[in-house]
Amino acid sequence: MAEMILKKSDLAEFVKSLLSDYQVLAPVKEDQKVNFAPVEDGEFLLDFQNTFLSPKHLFFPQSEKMFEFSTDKADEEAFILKEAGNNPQPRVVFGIRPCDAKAFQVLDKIFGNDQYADPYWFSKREATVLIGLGCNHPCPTCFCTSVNCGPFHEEGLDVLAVDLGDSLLLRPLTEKGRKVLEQAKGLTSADNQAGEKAAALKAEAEKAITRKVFTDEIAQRSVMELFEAAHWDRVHESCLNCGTCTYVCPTCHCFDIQDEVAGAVGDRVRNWDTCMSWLFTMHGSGHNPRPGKKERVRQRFMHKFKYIPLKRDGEIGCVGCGRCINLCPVNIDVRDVVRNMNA
Amino acid sequence: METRTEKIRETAKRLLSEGKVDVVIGYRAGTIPLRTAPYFARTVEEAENLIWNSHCRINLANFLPRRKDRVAVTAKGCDARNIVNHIIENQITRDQVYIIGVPCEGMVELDLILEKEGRPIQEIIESNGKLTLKGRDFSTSLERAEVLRQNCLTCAHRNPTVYDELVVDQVPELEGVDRYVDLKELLAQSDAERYAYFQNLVKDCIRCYACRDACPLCYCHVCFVDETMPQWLGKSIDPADVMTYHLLRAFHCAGRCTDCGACEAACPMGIKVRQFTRLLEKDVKELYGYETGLSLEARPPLTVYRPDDPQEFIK
Amino acid sequence: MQNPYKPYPVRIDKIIVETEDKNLRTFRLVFLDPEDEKAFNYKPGQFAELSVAGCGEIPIGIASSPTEKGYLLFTVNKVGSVTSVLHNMKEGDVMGVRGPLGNAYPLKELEGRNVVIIAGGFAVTTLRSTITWMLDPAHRDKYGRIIFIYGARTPGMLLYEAEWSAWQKRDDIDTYITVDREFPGWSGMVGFVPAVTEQVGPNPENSSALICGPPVMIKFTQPVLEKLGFSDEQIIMSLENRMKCGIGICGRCNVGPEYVCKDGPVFTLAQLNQLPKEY
Amino acid sequence: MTEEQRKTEEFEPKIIAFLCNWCSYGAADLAGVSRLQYPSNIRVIRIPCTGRMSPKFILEAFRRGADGVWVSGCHPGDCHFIAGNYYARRKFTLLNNLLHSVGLEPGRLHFSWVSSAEGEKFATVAKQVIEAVKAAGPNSRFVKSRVEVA
Repeated sequence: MAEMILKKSDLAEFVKSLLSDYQVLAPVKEDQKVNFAPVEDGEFLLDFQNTFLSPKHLFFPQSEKMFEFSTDKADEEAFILKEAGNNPQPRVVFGIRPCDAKAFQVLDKIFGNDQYADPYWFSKREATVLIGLGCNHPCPTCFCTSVNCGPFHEEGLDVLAVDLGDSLLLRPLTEKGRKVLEQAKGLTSADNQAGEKAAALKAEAEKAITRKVFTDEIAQRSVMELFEAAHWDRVHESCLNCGTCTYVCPTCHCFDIQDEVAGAVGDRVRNWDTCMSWLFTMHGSGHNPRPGKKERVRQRFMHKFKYIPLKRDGEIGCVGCGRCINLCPVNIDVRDVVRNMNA
Repeated sequence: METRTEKIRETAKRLLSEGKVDVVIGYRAGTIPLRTAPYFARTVEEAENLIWNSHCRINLANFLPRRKDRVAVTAKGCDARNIVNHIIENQITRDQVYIIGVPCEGMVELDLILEKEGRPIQEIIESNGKLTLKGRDFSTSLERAEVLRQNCLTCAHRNPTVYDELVVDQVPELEGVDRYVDLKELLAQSDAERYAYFQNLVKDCIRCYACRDACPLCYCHVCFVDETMPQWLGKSIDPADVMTYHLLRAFHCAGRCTDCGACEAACPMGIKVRQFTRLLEKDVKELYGYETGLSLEARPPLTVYRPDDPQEFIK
Repeated sequence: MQNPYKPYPVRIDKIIVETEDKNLRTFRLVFLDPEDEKAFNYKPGQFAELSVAGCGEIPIGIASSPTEKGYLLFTVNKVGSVTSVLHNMKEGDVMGVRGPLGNAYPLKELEGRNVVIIAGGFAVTTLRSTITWMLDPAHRDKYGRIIFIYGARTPGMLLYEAEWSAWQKRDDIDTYITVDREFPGWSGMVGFVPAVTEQVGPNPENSSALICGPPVMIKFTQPVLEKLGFSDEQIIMSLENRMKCGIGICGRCNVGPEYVCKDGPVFTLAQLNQLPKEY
Repeated sequence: MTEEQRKTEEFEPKIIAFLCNWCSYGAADLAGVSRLQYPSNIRVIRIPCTGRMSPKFILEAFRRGADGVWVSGCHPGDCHFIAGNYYARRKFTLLNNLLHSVGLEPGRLHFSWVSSAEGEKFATVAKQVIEAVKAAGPNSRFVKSRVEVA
């Protein structure tokens, strides 16, 4: 299937034609924040910077039920964990930014390793079709082009949409994406001109990202050399060790598993967790392998820029979305940290 | 603001070169507009990076507990009050800390500016009470006074209460401000309305604990949220657990809070978490006549009592 | 899709109080479904998540050997919230076991070599599994000399007395059991594990050492082994870190790029030298 | 049982009473020995002094489903530890105001001073507390129900 054109005036028709088989999510502004919400027509945003929170919660909710159980001793099956039902409905997510889609691709390699696959992550991934929206105007905090990504990056997406003004160019990238476009109404074939215009927008957007960081030296150096570098003694000084950067990050994926009991029923729930927390690594014995702010701050950056690339075919655990830069209460700028690591 | 920056650098350089302190804790310019970062200047050269502007929202007293070195801190009225509170609570000694007092005319509210100006801001210039915001293809300006933080608009102690030196002359204190006018309206509502108000207030909470971590009062080695035996609250984003967290956090600040607003400044979700602490701050002032950090001699209200303290609610 | 987070239901068949302070108990667990036992195909050195519904999970080394059929053994120290609940459970209660998890001691690579096994305190659990496996008639002749050095603070704190007293009577394993100081009624060796190791003086030639114990024991035993001529590749250790998922995803047990739960817990000293000391 | 069913049937609340060992706990005993009648909705937790009360205990009781909480200690001036109840009184005042400000229904949280000689007062206050909690109905605001997540 070739590239297609969707007129913005036909967006509602496009969305409606998918509703029979899919739930459709798109960026919507609520309480000053743009986030994904279910839509049933064309009433959503195409002109936004990025969603406030990373969309990782679409596949990895902040709190997610894994199992349920009875704690009633009279129940024959008491204390035996039962699957809580993991049958996500098919979804189309429209307007996801390429950096966030790239993050899903990185996380695919983490939730699925050489031995295990996380069923909660992959069942939702498989049931979801991602229609990305290229960034014509990247934000001042974007640095995707420095970390194997870019404003029109296609990895992780099923379809890439490019905003051409009055219309969108839709480029199918996977079988899943083609299937959705075949079902959708309101599309016409794209001509060469549209493709050229998209290419020009891409070049312009890439040019607009002026702040580059480099990771070539990090790739060369050994774990211990990076780990023992002197700059870590200063980075953590201002850090509050709150979890903001990890919770808004599209690739941060650490979680905790907790049992919650209410009366005679209980649930095993997994929740986002953060390596910034003192409790995160705390042993039952009282020993803590990462006892201070320095160790915890270093872990986060080392994990993203050294450990993940080392173990996952060079993928960097950061996609340059800039959310942590915008939301860190004490302005710890990941670009500066990486510059120090690479120096 | 320029004068303050100059004077802070001057003072910091003098203190460092004379060996009076090991480190000067102040702010450096943010890497993006509208932000600053806490900065630890250890040399005369590093002191050149210190600045002062309208975005010094984080409370630097937060970095004092458990320090062993001698420190100088740039302190607004609220920061100074928190330093006093730390001294009273034996978190640092008076001799150890050199307070560089910075009389303050309020800090601006980041969320409010971002709300007023929806487009990405690439540069900000501040002069004569005006903020000029520049973006990709625009330039607008805002009055500083229009975008001050709510706690700054009702601030009762803009001048440091205790200090070793002031970088500029004292500024006039605000007069005739009712700090609690909105709370009084809220408290006049029914319990169901108040319940709905506070539930709605924290509905976006992601439990990152930035409000706790930005708060100078939260220096416990093990916070109640991290206690496991017993576990006082669940870790999911369940409404009951979220509310329990906010109530206990606020209660732990009772009689200690200066309403510095660091908690709100740190909250990534823009939750007005001060609404909880202000309820207690108001009660402490009205019932026990205490305001935190005004003097080194006053005892905190929960460490003392009067035989005739109010007790109408007790049967 | 197979759910790696789902525990197999098991019944507590027997609880053995191991030590005089009663804080160490061995739980003998039996699978409710015999099919699950077949699926739970483990090797010495691996661990499992013990799952107590309503309380949570804890990673515990498997103390039984695959050669012991019909049950699993776990020796649990009472320290945190889950272990405290576990210690209050009764025989017949139902709980869960998730695993086996982690790599194992490199028993295949150790074939044809002498094996020195050094344990301190309750870290002996997976080494009990290892020794039982190696002493099994089907495996014993694959290995050379086996030396077992095991120490605890007091005689009452030594685990698995029945096992090691039986090994002491055998001539295909040299067993040295030691306690920190003299105790009435104790006629065995006295002294810390590093000193005893030096005294025993195992020959490094064609040998590997498996060490598991508290950090302070490891800290002082390591130089003794180096002095005896053991290289970093010959010293094999088992780490522990706080864990949740146990399958290399949740990010909690990372030591540098390695997940202790999936890539470990067993590492050679040579490997550990390349990693941050975050364990 | 659904919330609706709970409301329509005669509502028997669960009330957690934190009683000071040196006074109200004795008063409960005395009330029992004196055969004073009061309904059985109260579950007693003995505490060494009201000064030991933490707001965590009260919130935890509500979170785990208590419909009411009652804290009772020694009259001001009579504290076994001289001033524990004076300090506690300030904490209770602030906590009581805070919880009511954020929407705790009136009649759910109670405080009292009952000495060990006041068996009769204990029974009277117990009845008052139970009545008030019954009037407030089942606790739904600060209780943790089955976890509401994805």
